Amino acid sequence: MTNPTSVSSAGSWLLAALLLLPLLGAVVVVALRGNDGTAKAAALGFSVVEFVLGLVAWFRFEPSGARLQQSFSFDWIPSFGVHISFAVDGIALVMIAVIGLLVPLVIGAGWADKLPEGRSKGGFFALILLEQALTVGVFAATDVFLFYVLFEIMLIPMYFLIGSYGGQRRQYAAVKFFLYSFLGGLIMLASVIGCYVMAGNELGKGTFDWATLVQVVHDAPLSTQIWLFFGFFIAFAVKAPLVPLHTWLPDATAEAPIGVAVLLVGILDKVGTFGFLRYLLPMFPDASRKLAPLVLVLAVAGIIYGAMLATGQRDMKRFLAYVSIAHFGFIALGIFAFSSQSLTGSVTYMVNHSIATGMLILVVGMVIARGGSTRVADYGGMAKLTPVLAALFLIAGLSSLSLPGTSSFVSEFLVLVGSFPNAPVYTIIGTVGMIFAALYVLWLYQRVMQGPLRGNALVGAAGGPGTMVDPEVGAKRAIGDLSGREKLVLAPLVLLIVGLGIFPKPVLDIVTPAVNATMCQAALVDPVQAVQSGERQLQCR
Amino acid sequence: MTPTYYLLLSALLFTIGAVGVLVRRNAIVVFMCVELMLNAVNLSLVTFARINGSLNGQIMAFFVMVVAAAEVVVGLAIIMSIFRTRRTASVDDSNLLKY
Amino acid sequence: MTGTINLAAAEVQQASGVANAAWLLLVLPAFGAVVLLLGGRRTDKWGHLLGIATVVAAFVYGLILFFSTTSLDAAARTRDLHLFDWIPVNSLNVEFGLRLDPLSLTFVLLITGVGSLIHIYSVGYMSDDRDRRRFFAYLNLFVAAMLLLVLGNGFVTLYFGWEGVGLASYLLIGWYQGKDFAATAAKKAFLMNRVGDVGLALAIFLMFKNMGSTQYDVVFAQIGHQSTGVIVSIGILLLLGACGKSGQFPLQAWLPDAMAGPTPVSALIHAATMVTAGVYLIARSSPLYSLAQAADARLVVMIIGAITLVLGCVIGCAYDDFKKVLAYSTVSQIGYMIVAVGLGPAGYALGILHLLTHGFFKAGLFLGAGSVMHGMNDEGDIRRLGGLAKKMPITFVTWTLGYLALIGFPFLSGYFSKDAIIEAALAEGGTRGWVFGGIALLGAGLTAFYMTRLLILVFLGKPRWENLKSADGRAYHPHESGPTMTVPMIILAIGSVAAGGILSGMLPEWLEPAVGKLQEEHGPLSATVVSILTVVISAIGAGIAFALFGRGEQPVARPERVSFPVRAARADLYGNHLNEALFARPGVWLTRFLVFVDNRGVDGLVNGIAAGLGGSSGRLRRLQTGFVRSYALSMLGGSILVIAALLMVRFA
Amino acid sequence: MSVMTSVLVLAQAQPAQPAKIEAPPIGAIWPILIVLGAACLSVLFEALLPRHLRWPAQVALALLTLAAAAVKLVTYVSDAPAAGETAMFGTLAVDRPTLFLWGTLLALTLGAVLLIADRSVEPGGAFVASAAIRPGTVQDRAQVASTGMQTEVFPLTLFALGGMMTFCAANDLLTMFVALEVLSLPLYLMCGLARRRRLLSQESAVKYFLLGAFASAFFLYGVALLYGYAGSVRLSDIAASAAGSDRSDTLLFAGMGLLVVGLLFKASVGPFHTWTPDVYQGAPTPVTAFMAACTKVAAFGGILRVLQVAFGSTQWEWRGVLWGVAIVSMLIGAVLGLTQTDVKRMIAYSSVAHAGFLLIGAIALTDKGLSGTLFYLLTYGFTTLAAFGVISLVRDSSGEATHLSQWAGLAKRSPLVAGVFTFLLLALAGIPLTSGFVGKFVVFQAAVASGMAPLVVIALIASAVAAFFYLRVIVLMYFSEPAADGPSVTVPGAFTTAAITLGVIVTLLLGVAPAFALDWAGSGVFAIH
Repeated sequence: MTNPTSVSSAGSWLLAALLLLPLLGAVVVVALRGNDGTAKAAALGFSVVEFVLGLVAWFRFEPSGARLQQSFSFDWIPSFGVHISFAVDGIALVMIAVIGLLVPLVIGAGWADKLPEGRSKGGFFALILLEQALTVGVFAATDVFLFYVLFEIMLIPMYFLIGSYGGQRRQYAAVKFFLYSFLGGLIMLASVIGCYVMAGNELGKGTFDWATLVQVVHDAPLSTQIWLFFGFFIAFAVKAPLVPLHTWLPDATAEAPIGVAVLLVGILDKVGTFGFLRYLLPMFPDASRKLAPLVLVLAVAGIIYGAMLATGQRDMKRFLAYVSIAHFGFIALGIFAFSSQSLTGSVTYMVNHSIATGMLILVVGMVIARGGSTRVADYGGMAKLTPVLAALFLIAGLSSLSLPGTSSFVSEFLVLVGSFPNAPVYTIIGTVGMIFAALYVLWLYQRVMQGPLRGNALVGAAGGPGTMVDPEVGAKRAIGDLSGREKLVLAPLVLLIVGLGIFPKPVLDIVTPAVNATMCQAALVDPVQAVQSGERQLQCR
Repeated sequence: MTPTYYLLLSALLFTIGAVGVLVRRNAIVVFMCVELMLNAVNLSLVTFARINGSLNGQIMAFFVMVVAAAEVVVGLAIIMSIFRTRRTASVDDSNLLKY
Repeated sequence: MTGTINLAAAEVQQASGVANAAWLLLVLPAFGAVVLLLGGRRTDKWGHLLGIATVVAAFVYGLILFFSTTSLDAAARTRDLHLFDWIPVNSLNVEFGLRLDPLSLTFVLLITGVGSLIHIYSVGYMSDDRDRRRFFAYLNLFVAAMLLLVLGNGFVTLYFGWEGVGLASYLLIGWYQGKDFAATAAKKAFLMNRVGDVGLALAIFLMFKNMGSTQYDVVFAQIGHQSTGVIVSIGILLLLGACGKSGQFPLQAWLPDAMAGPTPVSALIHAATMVTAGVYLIARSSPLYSLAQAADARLVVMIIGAITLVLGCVIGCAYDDFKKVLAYSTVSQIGYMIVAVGLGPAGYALGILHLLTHGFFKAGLFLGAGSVMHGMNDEGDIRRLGGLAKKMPITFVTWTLGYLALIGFPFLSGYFSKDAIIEAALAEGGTRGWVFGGIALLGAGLTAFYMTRLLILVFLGKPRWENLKSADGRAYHPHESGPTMTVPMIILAIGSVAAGGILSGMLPEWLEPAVGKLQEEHGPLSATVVSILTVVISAIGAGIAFALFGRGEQPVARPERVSFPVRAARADLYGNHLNEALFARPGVWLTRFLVFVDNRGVDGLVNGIAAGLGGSSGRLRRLQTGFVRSYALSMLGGSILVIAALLMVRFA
Repeated sequence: MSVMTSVLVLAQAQPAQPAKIEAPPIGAIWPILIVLGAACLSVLFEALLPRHLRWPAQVALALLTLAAAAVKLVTYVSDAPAAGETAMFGTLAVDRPTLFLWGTLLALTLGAVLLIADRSVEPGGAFVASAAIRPGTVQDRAQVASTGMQTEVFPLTLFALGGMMTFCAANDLLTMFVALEVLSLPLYLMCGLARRRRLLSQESAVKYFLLGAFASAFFLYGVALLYGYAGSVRLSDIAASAAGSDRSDTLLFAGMGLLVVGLLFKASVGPFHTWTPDVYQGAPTPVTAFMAACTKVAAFGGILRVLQVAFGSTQWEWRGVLWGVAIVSMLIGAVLGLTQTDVKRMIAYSSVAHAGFLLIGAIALTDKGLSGTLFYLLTYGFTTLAAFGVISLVRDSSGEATHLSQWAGLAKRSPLVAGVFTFLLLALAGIPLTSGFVGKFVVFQAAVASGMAPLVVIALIASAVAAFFYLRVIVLMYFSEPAADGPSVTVPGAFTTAAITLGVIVTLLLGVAPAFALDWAGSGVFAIH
């Protein structure tokens, strides 16, 4: 079976290209920002090529091969043992692929958005490409120092994306987002330093190499582990976000432009849960086990709390944020329930949440673009005017409530079925969360899409009360259904939602070996062993 | 009479100087209080030289005097310029820079 | 008892021959749905035909499969068709496979058969709707999901279909989405189903935890080795799932509201097929429920069934809405089935038998109701109908046949299936037998009462509609429906008449590989006595109805000054009030409270810290007074502190 | 040349046999000699050259001096003994940290001199034409419009630099005291030389002077007490006595306390920071830049040496107290910075917070702590220098527009300046890929390694709080609409451009590729003789 620390550098050029291409793209797009059209085309071009590269990386990845593949490394700060080293395992790879998928869609979705006065499309897309490069780096970094650096750096483009291109309260939201994450990151820095110092004491020379640190730190005494655990945990819990460290997300999501909200929820936040898997479990196995109940409480609290608050929101974008908080509760539940099923479920949840919630956000953005308001109360009966939009809204919503047949079901099922043996009570509460999920999704769908026409924009478009025209015909003329571009943006997501719902094996095959390796590193054993035969059994070398 | 009394006297003078800096308003007087503190130190230095039986302390006292003199030059120049501007030497009147 | 079951579970063959193409059953209707949904308006012209064609094709294939199976040995009739590994993660392997056995094939025929008829019926019924194509897409989607539900070879594939039919049901209940009540009813149906789904999901988790698999073959092979606690828990959780889908107490409230959908939907989904999925689930899990350790779970099943049975009857007596009366009738008939399958080996086949006959006559009744409403400007208030027998003769005849079948008129379908259940319940023996048998008998009487009331108020008596106008101001011009609607009704009526007699003999034996041998036990009363008793009680019920409603004029307006039982029944026996008071309102309050906590508490804390820092900063900066002497003071103070601390550390 | 003489006299007092005096080896201290010599020459320039020649001559002399000193430094470094050596009879220790600090000071002073010399941003330079002119008078208004400037600022700068270099090399407390005064007195004067807002400038000079003198007295009293304790003011002797002396420890700790207070004052560590905001705000911006960057370097150079060399053996007694001081400083800097409305004042409070961070490194008392603090000083110096350089560019009709509200929407007016300032602010906040992050990292790393993890956590929280006020400026510049009559951004001349570029490049370089500088900073430890 996989050796948790084995590394293969075949195909490292691919990873290097994945990292550098968006960076190059950002530079080119900034250079072209004088002309909106060229800048947009360039941004889209770069992001599409990046996506293709991501696919190539996916297909060149050998699930049964080394844990870390396509690796490359060179010295950065030799006196501190800092390297610039990147590699991917199955978990990182799927996340990088998701980034590659979402960015072109976000660019496509933002194609015709009106930006605040004085801001250029080029700058907007360049920042998005920059953010892409940094997030790819975060997932691929195998040097903890490098990871930290990228973890903090990636706040900056996002800060500007929210602050420069966001809504009314964008300043507040941007600063809140930044400070929250930055504080979390700084606390993590303390732990990073702690690990480094431990390695220095143990090995004679400090190192930041992830695999080495795992070896060094995971035998540390429990009390030390707990302190170090908390440093990382708080950073990741802010990013994920877990209740009660979540309050930046609704503000940030509400104020961010739609595409940025997709990146924020779909990619940036995943770094937190990715960190749980990549750093907390392997490096602090004892502390993870000890503190699992705490995390589980926060996780299920998030599931219920996020869901209830989602139903209580009046603003659609805030609604989306709370929905995500509930979903992140599931991811955290799966990770800290310590079975290979639940862990695999969490990883696929990360992927599927990006796809499903990403789509939901994009769709809501299209609704908002038509109704001109983010308030739920300003909508009603849109399905009559925009049936295609309504259908896609429903698909995204159903995926969000994890209907079987959508990809989210596979992950939610895995999380819950895998969590149940180790954490039955938490799982039961989490399962009850399914009801809430249905409640908030269908509530929003009903308010926005069903019932009679409501809201100033829609009724106004219909010509207002008392006009001779059939109000629906009038409104239909004023508020069009999805354009070809919008359909093109959503189509890949729908395909993936359904495709991975029916046939998730390609993702599972890539993720499971990495999860198994993580389980081995954390010295975790599956609570349910195979009944049919031993071949599916988890074996650590 | 042990040297300790000189040390106590020096401490007392230093304290008087310090308190003077705190309670006096006139910049010149404040500055004189600082000089008093320096000279209190000189007394200590000399006393310690005596106690230690080496000359170093006394030599140092000379250094201090020289430095104090240099300080006076700079200090009076600054106080002078502000006095010319404000027609007062009260340090409390200079509080444009605050918070 | 367990021996035969485990034997059945162990003897799963790999499907071969014609059965290899069983995936067609899923793909055909799904293909139709996808084409119709993606095709958009381009498919308007021929969309309904495609919908019908795919379902009929599935039916034909189902028939071929059925006959190819009957040609096999009884032992070889249980077959698995592995399609692909769906969710394989280490020790968990959720297969995507089909279980082809007598039970699932029976359902395949029911679903595709009734489904085909209702598709055909819908062509006429929905002819005025410009979105008819989409309606067919949804129906196809439903058929596909329902087939997956019954064909899946594991609990997760079943769950897939389970939620899939829920989705189709949601879409179709909310068909008239411009109307708030339809949207709300759809949402309510989905939510209450989700409550049940949680039970099903938890049962699946328990299976994985204890048996390491969720596939039927493994689970049924292992279930005998589990502790009683596990078995009873799984049994009750599965029942919770069944309650949700089948509208059983306490999750019955959504089904009557679901009548907001178009009538063919009510017939297909909310009468004949989907709502009986709970019965299927329990019959499918017969290896579990048949265990001796599962006796408590079976008892709970029966109690739930019995409560629902009575509940449905009682409320059915009070409603004035044509379809809602039928809906509550469905609720109560499913109660019968649940009671039957709760009996264990003595009842699985009977439950399925009643399910099938009910599928025929209830679908027929709904289609009849649809036909009436179609001809009456969608009027559903039976107090505004009356005397329609002459205007709609075919509808009247077919409906009446269905009615007779339902109330158990001798030698029609219901007579065979319902009597058998009552008899089996009585045969349970002891007090339990008397209680459940008694309730079942009482239910038969009530059923006869409310159905007769319906018959009288709709088809007989005076045409009260003559002097009325419908809500949109049109006068009523009742007329018989076209052939696309009447033909299915006729076929279903034939089924209602004959199905019971034909099936009651063959079905138990045919189902044996799936649910075990039907154990006929003899209770305190002989079969003949029970039959006579049932018929008599039903006749009494019908007679009372005639006595009350058959004579004299019926008021068009609903009498408001009525006795408490009627008021309670009209209020759904306060089921909705209970839900409202226990869940909805506290939920709303809790949500508001949490929103407040989140804004003021959690976020307030964050902003409070920020404000606190800012405030203290604003106050502390005042210490920077600008007076040089105060600076000196702070320096002196700091120095004293530092020195004092140093000395304290040194000398303390 | 007072330092030289003092050193000689003191040295004569020490040896038992005065007959053996030889000419002191001066190879190691050429940089100091060059700087101080040039300072004297510069005074002569002031006296002898005609007014119109002074500015070019002074600028050329200052730049040449710095270049020559740097060349001497570099040539010396290449063959300097690794363990360091002492010069001037042991009064100056020229060891690796000293050389690093000298290099840092020379480079920072280069930047400062460029800012001081600039005459394009403010026509005629940032300095008053003649310090004798009274503010508010007709002459004052005339001098604002004139192009002349008080070129005495150049010799003053060089003297201050000489004092700083001596200060960080000083191996005994008397040398240190004299160096302290040599670096301080010119700075007091320079603060009062602003061309505009002269009242504020003079006020800052008075405050700085009075408080500085007050602090010097503390320092000196500490020296006296330590002399009483150890019988010597040489750092190594004090260390030896602390290890085994029969004198009362009261003398040791009281002396140390007073000494340290004097040093902390110079380093603007809270609660001895009170002068910092007022002086930073009031002083001419180039001087503020010089003061913020170089004084901090020199002061912490002294603190490091005193703590490590003289008090290393007693660290368990005093370390806790300095923990407290560091915490107070970080919190004061971070919290009070939140509500500042003046950019320069805000950076002043930032410097108080940074002083707290630096103190953490200084009390780590390990090689890592030493090298980390040295590196931090390097990074902080350049970032601050560049930041004040940028501040000097944003002006309206009445001079520099330092009120934060005037910075709103700056990014629209001048994206480049806003971008550069944003970068510098991020560096001050310690965002990765800037030198500020690497500096914090190495310091905190050393602190954790020497068991100060809780202090590091507090420091990190303080960094997060401080990040808020940096962000606030970024928010203002980027996300706010510019005021209609807001300030304009002056296109800087070559000097200021060069200074800012220097600071920005170093900030970036040390953030991205800090390896070489870290190696320098860690190449050796204090020489203890």
